[in-house]
Amino acid sequence: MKSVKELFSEQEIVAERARRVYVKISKDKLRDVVKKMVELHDGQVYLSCITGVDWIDRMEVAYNIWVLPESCNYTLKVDLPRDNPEITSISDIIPGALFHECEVYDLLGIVFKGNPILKKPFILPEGMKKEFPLRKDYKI
Amino acid sequence: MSSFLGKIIRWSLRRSPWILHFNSGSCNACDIEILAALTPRFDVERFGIKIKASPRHADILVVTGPVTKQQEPRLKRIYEQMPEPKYVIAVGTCTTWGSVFHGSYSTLDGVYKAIPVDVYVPGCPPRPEAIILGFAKLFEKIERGED
Amino acid sequence: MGLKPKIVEKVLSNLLKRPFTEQYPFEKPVIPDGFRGVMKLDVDKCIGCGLCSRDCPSGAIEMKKYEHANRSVPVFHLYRCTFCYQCADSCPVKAISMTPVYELSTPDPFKLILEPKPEEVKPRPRGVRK
Amino acid sequence: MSIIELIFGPQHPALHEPEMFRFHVDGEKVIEAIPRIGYVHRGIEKLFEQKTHVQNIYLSERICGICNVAHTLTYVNVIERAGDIDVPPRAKYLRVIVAELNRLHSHMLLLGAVAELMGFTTLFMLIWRDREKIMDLVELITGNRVISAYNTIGGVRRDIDSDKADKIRKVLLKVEEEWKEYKKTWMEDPTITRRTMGVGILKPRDALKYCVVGPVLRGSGVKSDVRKDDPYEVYGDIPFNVVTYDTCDSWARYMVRVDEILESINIILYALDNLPQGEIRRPLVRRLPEAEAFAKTEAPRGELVYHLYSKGGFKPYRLKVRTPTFANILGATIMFKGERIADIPVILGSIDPCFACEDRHTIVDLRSGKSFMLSSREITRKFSRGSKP
Repeated sequence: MKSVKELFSEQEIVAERARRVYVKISKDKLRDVVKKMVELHDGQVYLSCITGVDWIDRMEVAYNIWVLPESCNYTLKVDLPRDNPEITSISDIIPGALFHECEVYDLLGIVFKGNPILKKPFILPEGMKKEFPLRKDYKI
Repeated sequence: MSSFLGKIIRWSLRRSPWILHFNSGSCNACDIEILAALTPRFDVERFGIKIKASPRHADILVVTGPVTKQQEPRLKRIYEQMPEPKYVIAVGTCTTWGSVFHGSYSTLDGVYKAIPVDVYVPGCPPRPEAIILGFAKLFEKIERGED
Repeated sequence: MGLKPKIVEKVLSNLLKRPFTEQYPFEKPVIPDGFRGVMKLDVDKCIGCGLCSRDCPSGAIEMKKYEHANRSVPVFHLYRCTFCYQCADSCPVKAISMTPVYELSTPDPFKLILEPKPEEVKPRPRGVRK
Repeated sequence: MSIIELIFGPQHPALHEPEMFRFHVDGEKVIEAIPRIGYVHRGIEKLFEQKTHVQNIYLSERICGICNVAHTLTYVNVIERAGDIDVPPRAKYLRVIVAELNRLHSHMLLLGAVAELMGFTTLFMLIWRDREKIMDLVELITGNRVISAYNTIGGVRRDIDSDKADKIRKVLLKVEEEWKEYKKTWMEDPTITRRTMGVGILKPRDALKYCVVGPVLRGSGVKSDVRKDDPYEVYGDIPFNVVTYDTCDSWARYMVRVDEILESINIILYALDNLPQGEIRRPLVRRLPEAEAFAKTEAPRGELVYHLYSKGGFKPYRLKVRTPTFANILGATIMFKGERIADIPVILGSIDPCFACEDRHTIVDLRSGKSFMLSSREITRKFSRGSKP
């Protein structure tokens, strides 16, 4: 196997543009895929950002991982139920994910199991302990 | 303060006010213009203005930014720590109304909601000259004896 | 010693040169063309479409209705303005232009409102297109 | 000796980057650094969803005033990717010129401030004097010294004529000459080298693991530059080098910036020489189709990421911004471990957080509970006596 792209099946790849690959994978497969991505290129990958989106009927977490040798950005999208959004942390594979996960938890309330510093508030003001401002039902 | 002592204090303030710069959540543009006002080209030290690191040494508080809710208690605390008489200059448009951040869940939209302000310097960011003019306006106010 | 002769040379030569400092309150600086200062509205050109108000990122422009002339004209709240000039860009008739005025420092910013006087706002001629 | 907690902060400007560091120190040595960020959280990502695409250009600009061009550039890039808007070639070149001027001023700002922090005030004054020339150029092109409001969806807002081009060329050649001199100072002067060399080590493997970006990553010897790896605008056509240093310390990270200043000057000069003729902007597109786009650019502080979800219409559905310092802060906590208190400002400076934060630190003695305040310069002075050769 030479390219990260071969890790995914045809159905999983949602869209492809120049140096961008958008992939939709299941929650259970995520850790496995990230681990393989890191191993494949001997650690020459870094996490650009984790985007959380509230789609009202579901939550989406998108991991944007830049693969240096391939010069390509992989967006791994995972769908989560909205009433109990929970996913296993990848911070033990890529420690750089620590803060990104905290941020998503703070703003959207997606729980990353296994993240040692997950807490609220992380970037929000002290008073906002229970609010998730980036959810669509949050009114200013 | 109309006593003789008050006059002396005002005179000395006019001659060499020490400022404290506090960033209450601005985008940094006003901050670098304040810094630029201290460097060779604009050089506010011509007027005896000197930037200090501690609020206990400062006479004038220079605030930038729309005041985030996180910074609000810190801003108030710093203001309380400054010795009397104290003055506040608010630099930048966001200090009056929040400008583009107006209506955000985590800003106060205006320094005046946290502490009293003496002079505003609108601009986004204002030129260093406008900041110097802000100081001049404040000196006028001090000389008139207003608090 | 690690003294860099070049730096020392520079420091010494600066001693002999004219000061770099601008003597601001006594000498006004030269403002380049196109400096984004306070805006100017050409009331006669304005068609009252409200595009400037819609595109303003900080809500600094309000459309004010002048009953006697039966038209709306933008009012600029300078204490909210970020001087980005998107209003001038959006304006279909180029009624907003820039001036190099930047000295706005004031103890009372909420009075900084650019509002055309009622007598400046004349009714627009009907049926005439330029 | 007992472990003392030292609080560092909490003033800090840009979007997510304001921070307070809690250092656990044993004597002189830092054992652990715990950042608390969010002091300047202004809820910008929520505001994005309430404003239109056009208004958002100016909101994104005010995430960080220092690298404002990088922010608008990434923002218009992400919109153009989502809406398939093409940009005239002249506008692309002009965007590069202004973006590189922005990088110049940002790097000079940092290097000057750091020089002052290390007690080299002469260099600080000299660098900031040169920086004013760059600010004048920015003002000449864009109409304001700092916030440029230059990029717009589908092009740029102002053109430059040959007079302005000549002036830029003339000033830049002068600045380049000066910077070659300053580079020697940064490489050789003991005031700088003794304070920065071997301080704040971040090994390449750690750098990748902790996902640091920009000059911090390049200072660790990893050849990664968004301008080269993922060329946007016309960076693919412009020849330039990716600067890397492999000593992995603070000095390497500063030297990357010094060299990048020289590279940036060359990029601008090349772009001016090859500036194509033609229009500078397309008609403004206010409405986007349903789309998703991901754009990144090389801001002065490193990779800047915008991730846009659009459901169609005038407003974005979700716009995620990842600013470079947010990524670098975690790397900084690794650098601090095992270093002296006196080196904290130098190391924190080497990741280039926006610098105004550095002015107020509190030291709390856990044993007595007494707290007192010191500025970074006082800290430097207080703790550097006798602690460094």
